[in-house]
Amino acid sequence: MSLLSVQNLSVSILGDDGIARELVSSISFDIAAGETLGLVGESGCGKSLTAMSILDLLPKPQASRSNGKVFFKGEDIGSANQTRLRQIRGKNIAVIFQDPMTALNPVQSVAQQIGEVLRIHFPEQSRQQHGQRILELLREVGIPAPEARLSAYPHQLSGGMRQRVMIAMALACEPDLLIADEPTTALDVTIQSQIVRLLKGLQAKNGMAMLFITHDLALVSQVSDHIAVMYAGKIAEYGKARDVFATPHHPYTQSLLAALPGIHHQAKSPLLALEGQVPAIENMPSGCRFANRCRYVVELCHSKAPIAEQISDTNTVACHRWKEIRS
Amino acid sequence: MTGYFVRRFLLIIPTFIGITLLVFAITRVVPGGPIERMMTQIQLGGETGSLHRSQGGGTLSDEQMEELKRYYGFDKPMLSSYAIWLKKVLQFDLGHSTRYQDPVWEIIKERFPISIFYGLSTLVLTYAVCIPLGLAKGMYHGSTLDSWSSAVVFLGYALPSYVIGIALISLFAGYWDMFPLGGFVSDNYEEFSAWGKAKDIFSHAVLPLIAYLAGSFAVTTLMMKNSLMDNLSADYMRTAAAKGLSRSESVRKHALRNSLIPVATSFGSNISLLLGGSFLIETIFNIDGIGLLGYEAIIERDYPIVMGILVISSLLYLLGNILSDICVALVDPRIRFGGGRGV
Amino acid sequence: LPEKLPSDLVWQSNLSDPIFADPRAQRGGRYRSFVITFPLTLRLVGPDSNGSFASYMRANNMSLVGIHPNTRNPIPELATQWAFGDDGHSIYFRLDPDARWSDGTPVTADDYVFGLEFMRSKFILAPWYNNYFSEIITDLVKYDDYTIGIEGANPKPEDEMLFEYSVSPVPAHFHKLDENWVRDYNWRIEPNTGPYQISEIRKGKYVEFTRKNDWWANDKRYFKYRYNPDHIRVKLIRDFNIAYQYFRKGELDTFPLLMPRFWHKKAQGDIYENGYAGKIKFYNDVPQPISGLFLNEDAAPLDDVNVRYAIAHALNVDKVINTVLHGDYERLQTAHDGFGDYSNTSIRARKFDLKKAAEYLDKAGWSERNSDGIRVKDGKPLKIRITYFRSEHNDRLVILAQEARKAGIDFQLQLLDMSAAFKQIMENKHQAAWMGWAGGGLSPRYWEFYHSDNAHKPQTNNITNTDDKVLDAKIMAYRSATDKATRVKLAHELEQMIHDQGSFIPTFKVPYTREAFWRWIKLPANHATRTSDVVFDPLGGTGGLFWIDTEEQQATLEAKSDSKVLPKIMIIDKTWAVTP
Amino acid sequence: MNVFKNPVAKKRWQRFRQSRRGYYSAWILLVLTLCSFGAELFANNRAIVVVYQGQWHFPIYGDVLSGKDFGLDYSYEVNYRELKASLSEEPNSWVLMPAIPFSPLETDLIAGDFPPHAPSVDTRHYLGTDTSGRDVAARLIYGFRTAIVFSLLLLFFNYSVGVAIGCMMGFWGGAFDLFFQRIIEIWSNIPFLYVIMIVASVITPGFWTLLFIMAFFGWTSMTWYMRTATYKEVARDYVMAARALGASGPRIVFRHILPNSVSTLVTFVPFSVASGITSLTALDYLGFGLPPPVSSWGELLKQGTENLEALWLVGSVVSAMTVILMLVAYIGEAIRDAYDPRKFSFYE
Amino acid sequence: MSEAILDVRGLKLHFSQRSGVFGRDRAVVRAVDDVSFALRKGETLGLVGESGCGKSSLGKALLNLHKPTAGEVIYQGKNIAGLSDKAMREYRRSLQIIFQDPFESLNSRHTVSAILEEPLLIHRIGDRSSRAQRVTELLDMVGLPSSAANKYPHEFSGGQRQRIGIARAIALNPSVLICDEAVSALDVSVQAQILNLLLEIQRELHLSMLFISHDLGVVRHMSDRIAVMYLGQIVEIGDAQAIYEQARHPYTQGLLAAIPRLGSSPEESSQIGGDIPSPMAPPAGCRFHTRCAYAQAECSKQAPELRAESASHFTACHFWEELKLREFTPAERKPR
Ligand SMILES: Nc1ncnc2c1ncn2[C@@H]1O[C@H](COP(=O)(O)OP(=O)(O)OP(=O)(O)O)[C@@H](O)[C@H]1O
Ligand SMILES: Nc1ncnc2c1ncn2[C@@H]1O[C@H](COP(=O)(O)OP(=O)(O)OP(=O)(O)O)[C@@H](O)[C@H]1O
Ligand SMILES: [Mg+2]
Ligand SMILES: [Mg+2]
Repeated sequence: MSLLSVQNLSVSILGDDGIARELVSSISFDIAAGETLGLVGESGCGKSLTAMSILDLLPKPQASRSNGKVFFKGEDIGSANQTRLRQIRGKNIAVIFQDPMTALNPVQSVAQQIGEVLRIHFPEQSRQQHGQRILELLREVGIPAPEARLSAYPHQLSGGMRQRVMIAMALACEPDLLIADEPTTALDVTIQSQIVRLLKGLQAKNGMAMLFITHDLALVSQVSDHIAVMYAGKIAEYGKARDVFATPHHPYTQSLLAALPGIHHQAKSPLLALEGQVPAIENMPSGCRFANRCRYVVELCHSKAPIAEQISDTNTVACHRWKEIRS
Repeated sequence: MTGYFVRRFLLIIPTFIGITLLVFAITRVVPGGPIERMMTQIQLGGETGSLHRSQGGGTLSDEQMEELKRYYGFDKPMLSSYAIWLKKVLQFDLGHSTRYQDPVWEIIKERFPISIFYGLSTLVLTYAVCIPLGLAKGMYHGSTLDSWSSAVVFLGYALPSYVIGIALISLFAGYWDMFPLGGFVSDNYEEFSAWGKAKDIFSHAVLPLIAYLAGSFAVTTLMMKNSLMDNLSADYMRTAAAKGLSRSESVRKHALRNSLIPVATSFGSNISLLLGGSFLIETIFNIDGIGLLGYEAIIERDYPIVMGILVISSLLYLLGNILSDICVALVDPRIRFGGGRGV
Repeated sequence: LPEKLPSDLVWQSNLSDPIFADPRAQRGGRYRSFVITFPLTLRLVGPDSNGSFASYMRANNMSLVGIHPNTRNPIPELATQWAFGDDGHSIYFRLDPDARWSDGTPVTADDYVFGLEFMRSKFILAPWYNNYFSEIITDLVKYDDYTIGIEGANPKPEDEMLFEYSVSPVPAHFHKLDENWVRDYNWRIEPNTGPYQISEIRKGKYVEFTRKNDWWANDKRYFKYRYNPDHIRVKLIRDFNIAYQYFRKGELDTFPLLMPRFWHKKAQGDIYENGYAGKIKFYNDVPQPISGLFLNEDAAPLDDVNVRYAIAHALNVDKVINTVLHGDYERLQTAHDGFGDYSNTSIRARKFDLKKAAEYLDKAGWSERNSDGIRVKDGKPLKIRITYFRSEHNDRLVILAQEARKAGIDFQLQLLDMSAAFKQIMENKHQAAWMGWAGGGLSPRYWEFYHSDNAHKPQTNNITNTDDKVLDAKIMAYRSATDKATRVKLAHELEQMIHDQGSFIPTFKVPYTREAFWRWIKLPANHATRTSDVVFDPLGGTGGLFWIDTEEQQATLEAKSDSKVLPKIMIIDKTWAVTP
Repeated sequence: MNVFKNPVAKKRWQRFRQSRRGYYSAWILLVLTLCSFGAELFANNRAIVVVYQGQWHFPIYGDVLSGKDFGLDYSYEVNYRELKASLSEEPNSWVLMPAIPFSPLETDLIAGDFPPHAPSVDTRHYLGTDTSGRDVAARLIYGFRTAIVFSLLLLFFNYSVGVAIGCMMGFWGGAFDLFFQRIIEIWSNIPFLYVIMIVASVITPGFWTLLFIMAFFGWTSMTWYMRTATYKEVARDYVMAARALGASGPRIVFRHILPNSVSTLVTFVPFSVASGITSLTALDYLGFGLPPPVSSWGELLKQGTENLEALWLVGSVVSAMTVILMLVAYIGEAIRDAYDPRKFSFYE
Repeated sequence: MSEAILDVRGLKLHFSQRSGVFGRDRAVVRAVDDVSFALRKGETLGLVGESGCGKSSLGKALLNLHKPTAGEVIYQGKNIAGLSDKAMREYRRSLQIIFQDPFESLNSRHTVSAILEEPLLIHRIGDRSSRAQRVTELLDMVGLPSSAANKYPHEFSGGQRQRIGIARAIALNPSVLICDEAVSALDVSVQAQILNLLLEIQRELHLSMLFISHDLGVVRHMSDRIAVMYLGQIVEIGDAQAIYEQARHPYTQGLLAAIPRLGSSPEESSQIGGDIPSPMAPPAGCRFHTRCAYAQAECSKQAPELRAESASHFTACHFWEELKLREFTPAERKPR
């Protein structure tokens, strides 16, 4: 049984004109315990919204979950009340936010911020116990000389250290599920690789499940068991990481991979760029959202939105023509 | 840290000299002065209209004029008088009032307690009302509470404080007799018990405080509301929610302190208001405060007092600006007392 | 003055005039009054000794000779007898041996000798006094402990001499004259000769006077039954309107209602209807302040007498009186009013008359009108700048300006603060000044205001810059005349000449005083005296006549809390009204 | 609305309109201001139209017509209200008076009563008269015109000087900045009243003088905001980009920085307008304001507070002030909303 | 290759950092600390390094947008430090920069045509109509429709905005183009478009490029030569091929190894331990020694100089010769 099951999730955003528009529509996926689901897609396609809507951490009143169900360990947390939700947040499901620069409170020390999670979820423990745990966590995420960092404020830490503080905070209660929203995008490669190793290590140790969001394809291929490729608020392709990268079915996945300047590219030779733009939210096409940029577009694509089709036990793709394209 | 402070404090010196020199020069140019005032009183028969027998006197001789000028210190060129004045100030001597004849410092000192009482109460009450109100308005943006409190706060802002004062005193003191008509304490204040004294001060303070406060809520409340609203949508508020904090807790523990930063910025400049006081309100409520003293000194050309108040208020103003910085630094750890780098 | 007291002196006194206090008067109680600004000093001379509080201080110091408030005859105060030297400008006094300073020391001739020295001292920083007591009062001699002689500069009529050539005693044992005197004595309570002495000062709050129980003059003829309240508390209330609220609440005993707005509109309602408080309008007969519009003859076009006349005829003073002044004030007809025989009552001020104004203006060459209806000459509109410093007078001037437009004159109102306005006027930089000079004295003074010696010069009172040789001669004749009849005749002629000069346009006078008072304040049968400026004056030569009825006070307060109606009190006393 | 070519402005306009309270306030204030510019047509003792013996006259915008012009026996300006009464009989002659047939300067005295006169429809003093018998409604209208024009002009002066200096401080920084900071600190400590007194002793302070004096002191507050804004903008890449293209200092300040700091400026506009009105009123109240007989709210307020029993005085001016300032404050709120792209949101 | 068009010698750029209100006490950030290199005509020099190592600062110093603290920038034989205002304007005309942030570097209040016209206006090029024509031309070059001219920057996607930035930079036909992370803010699909565009322009205009990025894959695709920066200094510079295949400096090696590759596992890509030291207090000696797996005692004392391996490959490491001998494998690295 999957740990987290998201079914037909839609998220709407209230525009300036007062009209609510569905930005994320009908997304479904499952994550099993100890497993990692990678969520990729171009910037602004709705990855963060999807992730945040799991715990109802959407900015109100602009964004709201307009449809869909979220089951965590079989419990419908999508319709749980605030009290129940608060019990789950931080303890069972924890989040690492996209931007460590702003996600930490600038006027509270590291120890205060990490300690707060412990205080909420383990009020029965003493201050000392909390203190111990904080140190342990900081050590675990690899912050050198953690004692000295306890009273530091976020601005006194480097980006990498801040991100690790965020991780420590998320791991404080040993959650069953970790939502990691682009935990490394703001960082450079050397720090990134440190963090990725850390997370994988912890996962191996605690059997924690992970929802890992990024737009770095190479990175996601390293960490994930499964991958969901999103385009304009919909899942274009879903499947085992290895399969998706080896044999991408959706034209969007294909063009993403093709655009990477990789080893096999001749230096200074033109890359295979994807022309055109993501449709604006105000005028989402009623058909396939990728249609305007797709090389394989046919009449049908404009008129009818594709639904996810099973291509193997685990993999699905939302394309009318996936079969033809494959060849 | 010290370097910065030394610089800030050193900068006070030229600014202070600039301020006092300029005003000193202005007092030399303003039409009328203590001597003219003296002549007005003699020749127009003062304020009562009854002139003592001296009116036959007519004009004064040049020597007599010189004598008067010497007495009031107008006999020397502006710069050298200024230098003398400044030297005395450096020896903590603000001179003597040309009207009260008393040392300026004594006169000002006498009024300190009252002005500080009102200044401090206004300051404290402003923050005590504005911060929670701004908080509530920010959290329930767009609610009825928000709109109505806006209306009330703006109304207070729109009404001139002296109008409020007169209205209050006519209604609550004159017509309904709920509060005393004015003054800081009753005439027989000394005879009261400690509790009676407190009650007495309170009953005298209610109306003037309302008049003082009515207009001061708008700016701070809105500042508080806006900065809270900025912080409510900040990412770390989402982090707080993700930890499992309830909304009110996260506002209290996270958003509040951050929202206080802009409010703290204005704190220092408010310090100089401690000794401000509106002379109109002081006149209406018969309060012997610095505002009135300053206004009368200006109108009556009591230059030593004008300059004395200027010395104190400008120093407070300049120090207040530095204090603002300190306040901000206290609330915001990102700003440090030198050395490190901010964000 | 002679070395020895002349033996042929005719000593006079006056103990036969009617008394004006009421034997029913009771002593006791505290009278509560107010001032708008707190006194800046308790000194009687020197800087800032002339504020609103000065009258309290002065009234508490007796003169050598007083004036009977009804008969205007001299009456004894500190001197029991007086005599005039035959040189026409000296005068001798016998002092009352009973007179005591408040510290018990007797008042002796030495105090007068010191008084003159004091007034001449540089240390008191009162150059006008210095001048007066050296140029006008030339000598003072002590003949014995209780006899002195004083010499003045010029011969004068006797009655004037009594007041002009008078020196007040100054307690020599109290003062130490040096350059710090002004500051050192700023708040010192000087021993005085009057009925009260300051007993408490709370700076910024109130000053309290307490009656001397064993005051030396308690049983003297003209002081008996007077000065009744045990205490007088003068409270500082900075706003006149708020002060009225104090009165209404019963925290003040009396309140001046001179201003029409107060008399007609404010002083209405329960406390009067139910008789808890009363109102009195008392007509008096005192020199009126010289108030009006002073035209600067040095400032064109006011150098033209026709323009000055035209302005006078364009000034609709009556309209102001009948509107904003509620018909309460009267037209001041001439500069010097209320001086008894000296006043020339035949002169009538120029009336508002657009035809006459037009005639004069045509004569002066201002015959065209521009598109705004303002008269022009050589392309220049007829604009007159009126300098004034009382914003309360806005509404009066506004009406005058409005009306003057009909005559084609454009009044530009320049409101300055007092100091600035006074400086401008004293430096003759004004065009027209709207102001009043305090009235007072026994006879009009012309030299300061109209003699060419004072014209075209800064810091003089000749702000109209009147410069007329004929007038000069007559003023000098008036100054040196000692015979009252001659003086009166000259005064009448001078008054007419000034009227013809047209540079002063008289405006208003108020020949009465109006006040409100709580029921428990009791007045003598004749309410006040002919020369009472104020009915409820607790001190001074015409004051101290009322008393506080403490039982009535109880009763009134009870009635008030029960809302019981008492008989209404409304007194209008025209005993001394000059114009019926 | 396609007045706004700039889509940013368009978006702001939309947001501005969304805050209904501010939007309507803006309209009301605009209408009121425009009306006050035509105040002569609403409150005047001159007639809008006089037809006398078939001849048309428009006295409001022409030369003064004397009584003689209409066959009356006086040569000063004709009283149109009386003229109307007297012409009502005559053929070919009629008079059309404004709604409030009084000029703000005119003292209208009612027999048997002393000013201030209570409001009355019969006398057509709809808000009564002041203590000189001048129509309160007329004075309110003209006073509003003075006040609003005053504060708008003041705003303009303050902003031009304050913005220029603030920008320079922010742009050049360093010694210039330091120097001007001190100047401003010194400036803001000058006793304002003395300067008015000095000026008043030389010339009668009129509208322009006061405006000038107020602007003389008013510019400082703007400099702080502009300085900070400029500092912020100067560090931004688009300014650097302009520099990289070789743009000169003035070009950067005026073409780049200013338009981008406009939101700071605009947010303060309503509050500046409000403070312009209140400070003029306060000056009038203290007697240092516009010379009488100019219609001013401060003078009315002073009369009102001194004659509390004549409630219509204090009532009308205080209501007028409150209404105007509330309108301004609401507009301010709306403008801030419009310029603040961050939308309110929270997490639960 | 042809001769150097831009010669940088000993360039230093130090910022005295003021932190907040109180930070008037200086803390000097040595953003660029003694950097020398030459940019040849027509070549692309890639500049890589961690975030905050001073790449952008170097780019800005070249244009004198930040006045260099020390050192010389010599453009076609002329030292730019002594240029008059006018000459500086001319200089900036031939040296153009594409800014890192496509959202920040365009004035949001100007239309695209105003933005593109501005360089022409500043340098008084052409009349009204010819300028309009040039704007259309530029838009066409960067692949934007001419209808874009009347739109505002925010109406464009990040990639399109970056193109506007490029169009502005090439408007004056510069001879040197500094591309400051022109693509790193974008996702792969847009990134590819921009890279193609830049290559095309370079071919057409034959310009020299300084290509700044921290994405090694992209740099490799674009560059003829590559310089690697660490904490304000160039630690290695050489032909692209040489850098990628025979990286000598441990930092370069670490960087290359940290790049995640499709289909690899995280364990496969190695990592450099530790944190980047503060640029305000860079470590003494070799700046990298705090994180270097091969650091010796000498490294913390003596700062290494750039030494030549070949005529075109320089490395600033005391021990690169030794490192070269040992074939680099992650397994060999001992954790610190
Ligand atoms: N509070 C909000 N108000 C309005 N629009 C929003 C809000 N939050 C997100 N959006 C919009 O929703 C869309 C999806 O946002 P989301 O943050 O989920 O993207 P993302 O896939 O996480 O992108 P990135 O890779 O840049 O993080 C974006 O177009 C964004 O502009
Ligand atoms: N204007 C400035 N004032 C002070 N410090 C600055 C300034 N600009 C940059 N710095 C500092 O200089 C150092 C180098 O910054 P720079 O922007 O050159 O780095 P970068 O290599 O471009 O980084 P990134 O890859 O993140 O763009 C950083 O520590 C930065 O904080
Ligand atoms: Mg995201
Ligand atoms: Mg950079």
